[in-house]
Amino acid sequence: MSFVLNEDEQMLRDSARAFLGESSPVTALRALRDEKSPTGFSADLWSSFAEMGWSGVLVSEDHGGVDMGYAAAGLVLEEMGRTLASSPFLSTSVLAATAFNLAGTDAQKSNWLPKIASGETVIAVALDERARHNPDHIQTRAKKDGNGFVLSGKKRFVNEGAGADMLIVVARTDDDQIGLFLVDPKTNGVTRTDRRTVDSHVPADFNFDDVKLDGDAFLSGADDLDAAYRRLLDAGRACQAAESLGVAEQAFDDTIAYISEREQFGVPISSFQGLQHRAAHLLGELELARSLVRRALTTLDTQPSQAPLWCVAAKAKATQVSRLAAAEGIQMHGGVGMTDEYDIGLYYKRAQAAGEFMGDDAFNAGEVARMSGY
Amino acid sequence: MSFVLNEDEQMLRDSARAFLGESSPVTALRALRDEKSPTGFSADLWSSFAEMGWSGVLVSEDHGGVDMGYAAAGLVLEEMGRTLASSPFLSTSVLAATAFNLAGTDAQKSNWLPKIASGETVIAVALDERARHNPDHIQTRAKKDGNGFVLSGKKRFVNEGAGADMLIVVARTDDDQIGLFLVDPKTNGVTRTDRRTVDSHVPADFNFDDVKLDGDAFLSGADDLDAAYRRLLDAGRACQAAESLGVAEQAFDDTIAYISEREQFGVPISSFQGLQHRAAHLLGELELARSLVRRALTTLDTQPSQAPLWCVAAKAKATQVSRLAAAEGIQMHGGVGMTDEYDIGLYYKRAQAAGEFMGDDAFNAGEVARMSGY
Amino acid sequence: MMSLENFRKETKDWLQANCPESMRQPIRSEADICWGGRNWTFASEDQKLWLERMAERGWTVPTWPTEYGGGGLSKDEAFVLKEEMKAINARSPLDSFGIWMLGPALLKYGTHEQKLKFLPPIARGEIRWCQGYSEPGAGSDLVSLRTKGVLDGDHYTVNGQKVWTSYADQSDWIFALVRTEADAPKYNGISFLLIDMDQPGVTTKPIKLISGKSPFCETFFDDAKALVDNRVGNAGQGWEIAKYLLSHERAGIVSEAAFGGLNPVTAAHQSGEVEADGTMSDPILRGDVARLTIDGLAFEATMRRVKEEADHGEGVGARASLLKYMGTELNKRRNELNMSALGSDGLLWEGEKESDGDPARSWLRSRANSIEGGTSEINLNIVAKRVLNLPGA
Amino acid sequence: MMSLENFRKETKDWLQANCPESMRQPIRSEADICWGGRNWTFASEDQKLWLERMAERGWTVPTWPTEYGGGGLSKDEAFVLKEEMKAINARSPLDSFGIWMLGPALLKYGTHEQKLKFLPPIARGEIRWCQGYSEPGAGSDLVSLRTKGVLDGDHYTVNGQKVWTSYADQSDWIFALVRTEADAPKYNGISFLLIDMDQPGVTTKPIKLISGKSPFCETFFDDAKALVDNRVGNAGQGWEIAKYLLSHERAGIVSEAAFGGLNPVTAAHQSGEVEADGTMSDPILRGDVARLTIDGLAFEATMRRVKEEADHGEGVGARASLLKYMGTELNKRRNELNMSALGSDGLLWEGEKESDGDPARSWLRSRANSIEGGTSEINLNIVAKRVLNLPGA
Repeated sequence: MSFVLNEDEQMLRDSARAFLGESSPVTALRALRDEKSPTGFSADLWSSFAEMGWSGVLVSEDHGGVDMGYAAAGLVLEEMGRTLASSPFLSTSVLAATAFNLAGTDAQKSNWLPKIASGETVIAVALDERARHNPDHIQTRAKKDGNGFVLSGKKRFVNEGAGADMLIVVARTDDDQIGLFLVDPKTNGVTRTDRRTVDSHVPADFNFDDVKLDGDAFLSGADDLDAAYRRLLDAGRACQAAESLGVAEQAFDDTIAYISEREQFGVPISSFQGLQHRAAHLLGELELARSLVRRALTTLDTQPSQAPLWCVAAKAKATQVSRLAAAEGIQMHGGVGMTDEYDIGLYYKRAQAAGEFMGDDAFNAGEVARMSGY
Repeated sequence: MSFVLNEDEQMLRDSARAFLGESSPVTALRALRDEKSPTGFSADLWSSFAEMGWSGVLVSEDHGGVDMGYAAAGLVLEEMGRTLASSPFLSTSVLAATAFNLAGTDAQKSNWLPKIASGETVIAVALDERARHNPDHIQTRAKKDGNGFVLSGKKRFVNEGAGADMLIVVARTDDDQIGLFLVDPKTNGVTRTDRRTVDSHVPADFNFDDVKLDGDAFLSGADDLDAAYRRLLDAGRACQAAESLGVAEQAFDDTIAYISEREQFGVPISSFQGLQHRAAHLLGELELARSLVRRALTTLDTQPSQAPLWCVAAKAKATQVSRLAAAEGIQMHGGVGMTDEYDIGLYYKRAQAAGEFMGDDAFNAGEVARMSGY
Repeated sequence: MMSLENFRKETKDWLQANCPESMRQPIRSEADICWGGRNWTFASEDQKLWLERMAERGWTVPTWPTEYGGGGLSKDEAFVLKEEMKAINARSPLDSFGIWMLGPALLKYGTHEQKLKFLPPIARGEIRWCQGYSEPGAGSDLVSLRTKGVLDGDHYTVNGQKVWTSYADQSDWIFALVRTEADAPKYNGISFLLIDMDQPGVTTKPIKLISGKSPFCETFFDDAKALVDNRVGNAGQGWEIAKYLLSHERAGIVSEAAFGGLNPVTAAHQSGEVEADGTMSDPILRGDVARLTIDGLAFEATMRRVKEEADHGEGVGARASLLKYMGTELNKRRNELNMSALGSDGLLWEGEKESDGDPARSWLRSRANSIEGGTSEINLNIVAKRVLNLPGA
Repeated sequence: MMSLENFRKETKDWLQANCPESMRQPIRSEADICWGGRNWTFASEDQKLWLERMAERGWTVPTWPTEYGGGGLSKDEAFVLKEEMKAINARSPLDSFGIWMLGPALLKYGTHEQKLKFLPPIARGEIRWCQGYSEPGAGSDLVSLRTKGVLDGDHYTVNGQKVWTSYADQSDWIFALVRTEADAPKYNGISFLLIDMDQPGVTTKPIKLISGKSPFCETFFDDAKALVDNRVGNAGQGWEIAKYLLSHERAGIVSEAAFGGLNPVTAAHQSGEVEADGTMSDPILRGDVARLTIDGLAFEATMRRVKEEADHGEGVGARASLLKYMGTELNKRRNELNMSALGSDGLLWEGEKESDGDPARSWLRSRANSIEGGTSEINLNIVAKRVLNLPGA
């Protein structure tokens, strides 16, 4: 485990920064919003993720990927956070790829992982059933039915739900265990309700009303499905934290740039000690978040059994710091920070939504306490 | 209920400030500490509380008191907090007097209330059995035994325990209800262990080992003993909060005075915006604490049924603010704030101890949530 | 004079008889507020009726003198009226910057003629006012105002630009700070002018905010005319009047901020994040909410205390800055915790119902509380200097 | 050169064979620390033996060159040694300001002769050093130093007063900042002098702290003599050397602050404030502790990251100020939560056992973390200016 980026990672980060800055600057999100994009992301951008080799970041070379691991995925997400790039990368290339890697059968892997790597599919993972993230609260049922299953239940705010051609649904099997099921959202009995959120993404609610699934819809390749589910959550948290970190970093950079220019009483407002101390403190918080995110991601890659605590801690910290950075950013921008014209408000919105996904700081702090035994 | 002091209250506050500033300045606490006073308070000062008419602040005129109520008691405690005056006023004149008022028989009232008013007794209320305040955790037992009782159990950190000539012990009776019992600490079976605390007070631990009590040791004058117990806790919290408020106020005043004098880089450090913003914020916190404390005290006097929420809120806030004010005070004093020579460290110590008694901010925040139904 | 008890009884009866049922519902959104003005369209007959009935008694502005359209009530009576309105959930019949800001300024600094001319239409909701203080590059720092008024016979010719003029696009008149004394130093060259917006030289342009639709505009003066008779106070006295009004504005923002709208416990119930016994499901969030409740109670008590002290003659003065700071920070915290308690439900921006997205909009809107009417930083500076008497840097 | 794996194995074996059992216990108090010096009395035979064995290998100062008494280890080897010592809970054989501060200064700024003269006695624990920077009225603001050294042949005659000289009453020599160039402006007139304290012109007086017994003293120079040969660097270069050292001190305070001692979970177990399943009894305190744990993990990871980055050639520089600030604030929070978790047990000051009152003393001591070695405020200023490049006021 190394905090310092190796050469491959450095190249990846540089190319992600250059490419996203060019192809998906904040104006791209504004355009998706203003044209009321039905999916909340650009299909073109998603194709180019494949061309850049990012879509298959967690896919083995056998299946057409580059197999660079979570640390690399986190670097892409961090840069996405910086430009607020909207893309099904987290849901498809991280969550779905992780689900297949951990729980897919050989056939499922051979079928789906290449499609993920090539960017020809968008997969959403349908997880939460309550308003606040709660991975133990799964009431969706997959009842055995001949060789297949019948799926019933509801899922809320499934990220990329509006644009997904395939879902992976977390449900309980007859023995009350967690199972992951592939569900085509166009199957009979699936109802989708799109949700336009404050950050201009389009997650969706799903109702599953006695949806008939074939036997091979079940991701049955794991010895311990519950462990696979927990690992999927860990990976999702660390990677979502990486995006939040990017949001925090750019919100901070924008703010420092703004206060360095804006004058009041004849001097730049960045010369006021009140703001300087808060900016310096914020930098400290950013450093902490940065370290935790990196630590969580590299631990997932190298010592996955040690990862859970680092992942929940990273998610908690990145959520808190990204919200703080953007909130302080608006305050330090003053009046213009409230206008849609400046980007800082968009960072504040994304910090909120990204923070919510897979548990906010309060939820994950509770997990830290639980895992630490107190 | 009025936030503005009436004339009597104003006179009381002015005389308390003048008298304590004269008779019990911070040097008095230092003297008690350095001479290792066995009780942690001065008997002379306690006598003069009676002469000033304060000891009987909650005692009816029939019993020789002045019956001015909790708001008045709070004013005395606030001034005590300002000079760190150590006195058994809270334990005797507030807690014990409240216990008799609420739960004493006529005979007990006639016997004890005049002694409280005249300052000829020191009474300690033995409440907590755990390290953190928890009024539901009472395992001390008072078993019926003929006409009397047999008391068994342990109490921890009983305030003024080292100097008390009489204890009021909270215990469970045979029907598992809360009862209050008068116990002479010199009775057979009572073991006392004095504790010298960080704030130079001397509470004591007590062991009760089959202590035989007469029937009239039981404070049996209340219809609802549990309600009386809860009211006693409310009153204790609001009054302890008043002392913490005084601690916070003087810590703040000392600090503002210090930073206005101390120079760095050729200017008073109070001219630095970083300190100014923190000082202004602290003033805001003090204002909030001040309002809650006053509100809790006046509500106890005029609408006791509405008081519980205000009392726990006041205790939580006064604890938090007094600790913050003293901590910020040390920081703003810089190096000298760490020396015993300056008073600010003594305020920090007292804020901690006073904050702990009858529940700190975390405990009382929990009570706020519980009482508010969430 | 009637005793307070009698006054309370009569008021209760009158409200019971005269407040339409539909005006006894909580304000759910912007659209339920009655702002009045030349172009006002009432949301309902009841809204119109309620305004007329209240205005007739002068109770849209209960403490203003009756000769200027007010109710002539004492502070105590006005408090009773407020309590009795609250008791039946009666809506405010009229909200306006004329009532909150211009009124107090005119009552203190205006001539008798100005009062007679401008106050009654405010009280009756006939003229809607907006405020023109901030300019691009001059928010907290009003000293660098650049909008200029040149004296030209009986009027000033005004040129320049204002920002953050709330509802300027729907307002009839604007009260504005204008630099009229080119040679006077800093604060001394600014006058307080009343300008009719129904003239070709005044145009407005709405500002889009992060919370969506916005009441705020940019307002442009291009050879606009303002009569000298419509200058409040002396030439160059504008900054003094503005300071006086800012403390009124602060108090207004504070009471709105602290008490209105959703709270996290209700939010948790709405999103289903509570246990069967009503306990919030997330224990750590519950702790954060408990600390908010404590500060909310403390703030409520503080507002009450300050009011009582003011009634006893202790001026609020620079403490208004402290209250504004504390109240708005509290409101931001409340909105953040609302969002947390709502979970993903809180993220909704647009949906089938018009109210979908209200919590998010309120949350975003709350960020402005600590910027408008003097930023938190400015207020902390004021407290440090004028309450704590700390020296300048 | 040995491979790291071989080095690890040999080190492990050597430690196993040579570290006395009693030196494998956690440090419980000040009294367990070995400081060395002319007047040092070892707490035990084992303490003496352990120091001698380690000093013989140069492992009291593993990365110093062997010719100056060090171990000559690479950074990686030193890290392995640290890990292996930690694995068996081995105590540090010697702690000293000579190791932490003077050593690095001499290694960078000293002459070969100075290094040969002063470094080996430090490594062997024979000479104990203290630091003389702060003066009354000149803490964070060293520019206003008044202690004066006048050149007089081969020596300086020094007059003045220092405060916060840790353990000055037990130290043999002091390294001090002294104004030697009366005419030079501000920072340029200060020199870095090494002064033998065993002379009549140097006296010390302990300072009593709020946490009780204190390592700190006031130190008085009354015509004290310092050889010119014992000036480190050039005349007037003192401030540069001090700045270099302050960053070392900051790193030292940080690692001590962040990792040592009691934590709130252990504290809750000690005071019995846990449920049968180990959950902390107070849910709101538990939430506060969870957030501390997160920041503790984050800080630990950050220290590791900074170390790795330093190994890759990215200088720590002014970021040391940020780490110092974050680490010490964290340590204060930890101590506050320790006290809360201990409840009334934490309030104990003196009792039967010598360790009674340790948590309270540690809690009080922690308040100094954000004052000594540069206050939090100074560090935030440094970060704002030198890391974020924000302009001066």
